[in-house]
Amino acid sequence: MSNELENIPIRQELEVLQSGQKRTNPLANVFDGLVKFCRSRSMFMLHYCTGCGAIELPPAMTSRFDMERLGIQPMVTPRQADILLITGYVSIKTLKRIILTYEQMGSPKYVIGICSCTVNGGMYWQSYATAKVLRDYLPVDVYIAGCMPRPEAVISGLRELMEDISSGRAESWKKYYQHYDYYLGNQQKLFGEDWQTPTDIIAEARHYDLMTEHTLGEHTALLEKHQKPLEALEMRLSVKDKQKV
Amino acid sequence: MSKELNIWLDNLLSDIESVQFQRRNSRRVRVDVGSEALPALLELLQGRASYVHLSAITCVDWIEDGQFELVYHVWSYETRSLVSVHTRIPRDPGVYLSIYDLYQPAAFFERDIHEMYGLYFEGSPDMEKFILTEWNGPPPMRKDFDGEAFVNEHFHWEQYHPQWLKDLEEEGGGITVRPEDVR
Amino acid sequence: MPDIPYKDKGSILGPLKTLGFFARRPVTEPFEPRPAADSYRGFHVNDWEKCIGCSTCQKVCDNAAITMVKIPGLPEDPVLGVRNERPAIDYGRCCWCGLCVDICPTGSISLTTEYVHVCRENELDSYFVLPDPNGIHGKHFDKGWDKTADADLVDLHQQPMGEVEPQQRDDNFDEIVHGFTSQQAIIEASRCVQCGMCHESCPTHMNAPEYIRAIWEGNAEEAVRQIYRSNPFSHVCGRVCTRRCETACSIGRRGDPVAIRWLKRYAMDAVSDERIREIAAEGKVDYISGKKIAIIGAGPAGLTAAYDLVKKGHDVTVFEALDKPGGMTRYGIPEYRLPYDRLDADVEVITSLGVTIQYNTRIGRDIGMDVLERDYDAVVVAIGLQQGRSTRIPGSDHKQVRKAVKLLRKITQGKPFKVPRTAVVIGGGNVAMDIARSLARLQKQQYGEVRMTVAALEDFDHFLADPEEVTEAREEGVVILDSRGPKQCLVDENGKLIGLATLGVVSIFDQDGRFAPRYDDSDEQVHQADMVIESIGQMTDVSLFGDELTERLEWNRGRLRVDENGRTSEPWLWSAGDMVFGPDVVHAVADGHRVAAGIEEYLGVKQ
Amino acid sequence: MSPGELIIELFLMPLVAFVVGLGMVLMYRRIGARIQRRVGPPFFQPIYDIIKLYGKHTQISHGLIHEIGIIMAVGGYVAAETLLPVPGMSGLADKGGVVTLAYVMMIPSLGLALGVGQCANPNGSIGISRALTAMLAYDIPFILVIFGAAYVYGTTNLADIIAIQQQQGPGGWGIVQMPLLALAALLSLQGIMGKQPFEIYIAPAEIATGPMVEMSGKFMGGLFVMQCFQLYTVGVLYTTLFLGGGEYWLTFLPKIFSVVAIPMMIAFVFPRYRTEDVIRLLWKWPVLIALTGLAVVLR
Amino acid sequence: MRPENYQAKNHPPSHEFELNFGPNHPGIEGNYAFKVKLNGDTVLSARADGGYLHRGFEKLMEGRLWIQNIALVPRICVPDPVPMEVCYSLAIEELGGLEVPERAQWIRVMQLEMSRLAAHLFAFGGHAATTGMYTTMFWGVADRDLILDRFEELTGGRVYSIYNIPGGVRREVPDGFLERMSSLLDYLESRLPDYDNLFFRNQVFIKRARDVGAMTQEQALKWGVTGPNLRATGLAFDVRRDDPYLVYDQLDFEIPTEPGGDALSRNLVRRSELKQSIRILRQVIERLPSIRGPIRCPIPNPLAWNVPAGESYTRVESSKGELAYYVVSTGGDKPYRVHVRGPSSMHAVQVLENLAVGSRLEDVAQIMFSLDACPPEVDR
Repeated sequence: MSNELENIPIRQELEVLQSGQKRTNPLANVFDGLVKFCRSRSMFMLHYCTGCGAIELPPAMTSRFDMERLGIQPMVTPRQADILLITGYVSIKTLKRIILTYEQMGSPKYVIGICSCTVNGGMYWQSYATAKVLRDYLPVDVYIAGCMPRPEAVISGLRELMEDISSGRAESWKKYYQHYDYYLGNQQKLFGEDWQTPTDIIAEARHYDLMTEHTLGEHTALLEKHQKPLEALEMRLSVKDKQKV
Repeated sequence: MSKELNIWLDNLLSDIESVQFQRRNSRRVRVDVGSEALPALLELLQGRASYVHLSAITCVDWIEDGQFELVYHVWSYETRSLVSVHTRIPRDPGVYLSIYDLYQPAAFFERDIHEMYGLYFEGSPDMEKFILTEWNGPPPMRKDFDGEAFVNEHFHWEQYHPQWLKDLEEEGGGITVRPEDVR
Repeated sequence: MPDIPYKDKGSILGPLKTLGFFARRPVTEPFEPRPAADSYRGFHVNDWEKCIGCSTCQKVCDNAAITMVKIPGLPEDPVLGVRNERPAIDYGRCCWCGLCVDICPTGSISLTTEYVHVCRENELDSYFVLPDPNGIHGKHFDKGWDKTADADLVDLHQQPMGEVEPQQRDDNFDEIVHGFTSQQAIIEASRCVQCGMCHESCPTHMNAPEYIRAIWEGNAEEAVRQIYRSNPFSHVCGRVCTRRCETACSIGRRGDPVAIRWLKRYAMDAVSDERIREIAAEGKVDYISGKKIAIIGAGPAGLTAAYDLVKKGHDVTVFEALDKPGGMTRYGIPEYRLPYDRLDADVEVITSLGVTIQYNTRIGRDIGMDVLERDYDAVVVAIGLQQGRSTRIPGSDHKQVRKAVKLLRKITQGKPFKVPRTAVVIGGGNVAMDIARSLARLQKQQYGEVRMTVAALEDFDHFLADPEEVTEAREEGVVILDSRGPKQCLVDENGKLIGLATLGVVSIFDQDGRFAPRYDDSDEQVHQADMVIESIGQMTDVSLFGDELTERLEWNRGRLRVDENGRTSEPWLWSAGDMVFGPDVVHAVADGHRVAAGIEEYLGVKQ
Repeated sequence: MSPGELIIELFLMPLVAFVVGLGMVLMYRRIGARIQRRVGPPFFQPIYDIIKLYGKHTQISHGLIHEIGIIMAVGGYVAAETLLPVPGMSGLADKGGVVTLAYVMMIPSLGLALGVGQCANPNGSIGISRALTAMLAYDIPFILVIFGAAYVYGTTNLADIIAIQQQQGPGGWGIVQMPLLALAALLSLQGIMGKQPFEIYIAPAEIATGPMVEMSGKFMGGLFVMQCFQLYTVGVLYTTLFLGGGEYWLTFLPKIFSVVAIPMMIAFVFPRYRTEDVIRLLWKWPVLIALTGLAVVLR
Repeated sequence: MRPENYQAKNHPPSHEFELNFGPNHPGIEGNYAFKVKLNGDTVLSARADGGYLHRGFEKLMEGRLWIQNIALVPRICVPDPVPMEVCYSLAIEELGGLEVPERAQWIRVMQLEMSRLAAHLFAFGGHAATTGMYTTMFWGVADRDLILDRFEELTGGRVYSIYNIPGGVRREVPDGFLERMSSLLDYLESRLPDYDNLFFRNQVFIKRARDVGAMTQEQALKWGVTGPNLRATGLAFDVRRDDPYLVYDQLDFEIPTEPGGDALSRNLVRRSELKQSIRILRQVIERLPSIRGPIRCPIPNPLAWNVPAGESYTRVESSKGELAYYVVSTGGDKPYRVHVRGPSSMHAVQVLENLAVGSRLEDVAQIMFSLDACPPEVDR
């Protein structure tokens, strides 16, 4: 953890900034509507148990509550997934992987914060090992309350998300690009200033025309300063015979 | 069964000095032993008395005494009893001998104690971090590490300000006692 | 145990049997959330009528999820132990363990069967909820996890207090109550949930939660230290306090309150008198201010003021008309309730700090007020209520119609008087009980039998005396009659008092709440008596002021008018204790502190 | 057939195949749901998935070869559809033949191999090597079956094969004529479709869906489309060879759906074999059956 | 858009390469990581990496009151939380000298066995899923859910029941609960043949799981294996019988063993234990109505409860193996030290690493699931 942590930022409400242009072609609007509808009806969920709330996902997925009725399927890699369920507390070690995973998911992507722990630390608020307020690090679309929420609550949350997607409200993934500096800053505060991920968010923001004045800032400058040729995330695993004396 | 237990414990006492034992019930025995005699005692327990299963190694930080207490819980499948061997070692420099050559499960426990307490075990096969690989702070389970203070220093909390609270504040009410205040 | 035939080599086609499920109905539940089980732990509701804002839920919450919020408009009454605060719950912390429900002293908080709450990122404020009876979304859901007797974590029963059996106690003045053993005290102290209601309701705001905690921790000295922060009459208060705290105690909402008085007594008894003196002396300034203060009356109010002022380095002299200190605590309270050596111990603490008490010095007779005004920087009058009120019924001027206060004083002083064979006490307060029980003891000693009657105006539902006093008095053979209004004292032709006639009470107060008893004339009883004792209240004797000062002072319905600091209209004169505020020890102590603080402020200004 | 008609057919046949394939995907998921005692996805779920995947904002490409690989994978099947005669349309069936079809059906796997190789994900590489090994395994019995069928019908032309069977009525269907070969074909069908127990190459629990591991957006959508085509192709091929092909859509559709339903049902009640077990099994039983069948027909 | 700004690594010309399992991987139980070095399909070396679920439980518990920790402990093992509560409560009861009423002991046994049933259904469901047999998982989890319904009814919580507190249990058994439990047991029993047909007698599965991750009894003892995994090597050891707690010594049950020591045997042991748990539950249902009395002994006010100084080591047989709590009290209102010996701390690290070496890539996930290793127990 870096020493810069003294100036913890006061949380600001981040807004999705809409680009001014509106599509005028009615056909395009119909097409957009169709895509949105299909997005809402076909959500691939990343199969990642980040915390204990994940124990209620198997019931929600399987026969008793059958998420597939809503078109939700588990997917095993971030590339294929649309929704990321943060099921409960995130230890700092896991949070790094969650951010990697999130950045690798193809947008539009949605994050669901399940359980108390994703909101305000939950019952592990005293723990040195868990991150407390998830939305500092990632934009979250929907929160589901509970410790842990029952499968029915999870499904209610997912249906809420479906409504948001089809009505075009669930756009917080854009925030990650538009306010990247803020999120990166919080990540750097937790992980140290040399924190970096393989995904080049700034380039993606440029590519998808999501750059705003909040995308770049002091934290991204820090990122560029520390940027080094990327390899796969180091797992700090050495072969067993290499022992410390 | 407990009779046999008596016999070998008596034998044991003759072998090692500085052993105190205390029977709590028919299946639990507490043995206190000096740190230098512990490996020998465990070897005897394993070799002579069939205590082949190392259930756990616990470390307790007695910071006021400047000591770590190590408790080795060994179980015998034959006599169906559990012996807890207690020993104390100085907190500083915090180095002790591994019992990996006697009990292989010790590897995990010793590794765990090493990262949680910073107590180094000589001869343990693997003293690398396992859980706290991405943690730079002090060994967190030590009593002198104040987890709550650390959290308050490094994290901030959700600042709720819902409408009902705003209304109450207008009327002169509002938050009086925060949970942090009563801890 | 091959109880299952899975080991025999099944056919490769065996699993195809499963295809039969194709024809079966799915087990899938419908989308709508099912109703949860009867004791489900869902979102909170809180019955605001029952909730007293004691914040016990906040203390038991392991997740620091509960915040107390002040809600203007809700009742707030420290005396009744009600705060206008209610718990608000952070669902970003809560883990729905239900400990708050199990420990709630009032049983107001409970969990419902509602469990779905979904919100978006910008609506996250909805995670911070002030539970009211309507639930998080205002929809009705059945209660889930609720208080049950099994789950209750509050210990509703006090530790039993050992007492001397009635047969052993009814003929002597030995102390009745044994006091807690240390183990009992720790268990009793552990019942406390540290809500602080007692602190707020106590007239002198004793740090009861702190000293109870200290007792629970086994640290009686710390308890004494906490006690002496606000009450130098702790031996006394540990025995005869009116216990406003226990009325307010949140545990008492559904069960017995914590025995705060007995705990205080335990702490005081557990520490030696020398050590108490040392503890009490802590915080005394090490300089002498040079200010002189006179206090008239060595009762609790006066001595408390003396204690506070002497600790500030002032030179304090207390003038006492009688030959022993304590005032009403000595002369009004029988020894079986408050042994004199304990009272002496309390006074000794104060005198050991440097307070001088001049006994047998009656102001107005031995020394004039003008002398005090001249010689001292400030004067406190704390003379209490030393005269009994009279019923003024016909025959009450008979010499065998006595005042309870005077009679009690006589008993204490050991002055001889003829113990009546039969006696009737008029009144239903604690003083009535005191005199009745004292006389009963004397009767037992002298005649071997008790013939005491108490005729109280109030009925038993509104009785003024403590219930245990009533019970104990009955155990000792005192007959207590309720709803009896005195009509007249009957005197025979020889001028000898033969009894008291009483009437049944219809009502005590009129519509405006003024004292105006109405009697049922048809319901008349005559109680035989050699002596009738009036115990219907006391008043003060203000003759010490002298005419000139009495003229100068401002009065309010016969009482001295004082400001919020207890200062009279004369800048150098303060008044404290029963003579300005209602009659009990702890109020007097509180008053003493108040006056001392006022004097301290005044002296500071004067400098 | 005029060139114009041909072009329309060439356009229509893959389209029909796609639509029918979507139905098959739905059927697959519904069968699974039913056996697993649940309701299953809504009717239009397969098309929702595909539209969603094509509608993703982020389209991550791992390079030209990656894209070509997916185009090959889908294109291979599109080409295969034009070689498969269906009621009313025969497309290129006259010109091609069952052997060409067998070759064309390998293209998707190879294309996938190319594309996945570009992704540089070890899971993908392992997956694709497993897929190619599995292809080796199921292609042996499959080729034997094709060989036998061609021998029996005396032609490799699919249109002719259909004609021959339809002339003789249900008694002349391949399944009656050469039941052993039909059985062997059914077993290798399981392999071609890549369903349990021959599903090791995607094995999520081991290699995180293998070839699909780096696929996202339209590439994943391509694979979903490919799956539709694949199911359709194997269904139609089997129907053509052994079930008398299609006379009318009304009889043809039930036939192809029931053909693919069999492997689908089996898929949900078996775990997956290891790669070497796949080879051992597919080279043992289907090949033995196919050889026996071959011996019978050759006799 | 190109993916990441990474350069494809040039691997040295070798058959050896490294592959990460997890933390985000369906072949991993929970959130755990595992790195294997492969030569072709064979695992050369394996290395577990934990800590993704680390919350510092033992530290947290030192900062909370004795009773507050009952809400915390079930979180240590998510699939099988009840043994955690019971074991922690037993430890405090031993320290505080509390006598648990008999009725509470029987209710605890009931919960423990319910939890074992649920955990085993989950465990072999998960194992089946690693071999591609999703139907078993769908069934297993759905049937487990029926047990969770009963938990909800009994305890007010589906997964984290927080129902045991030191001194007993928190609520009386609801009316009609035992009847409903009994019919659930009938249902589960009737489902067992279905599971046999689908899974345990499935020749493909048997072929897949036989000799996978096999260990001998000597190895198992040397590595500190416990629970069903130890019983699968032929040693009939069960804490419930050999170090009895609660009222297990009054119950009639058997300890199933299997000789193989491989993934198949471990699953078969679990399958047999289902039967035994049902048997125990039937006995409890029969006996419980006749055992009357309180369900909790009086405990002090939780806010001011000083547990007498001392230490206790209590063991419970969880569905994963030997679970133990070592609790030290210095006479304060909070524990001085709590050490959780999760059964998986052996299985998920050492045993898994040892068994993985020499196995095949496709079996690594199977080994982990067949050991029923539960990462939160390791990370704590």
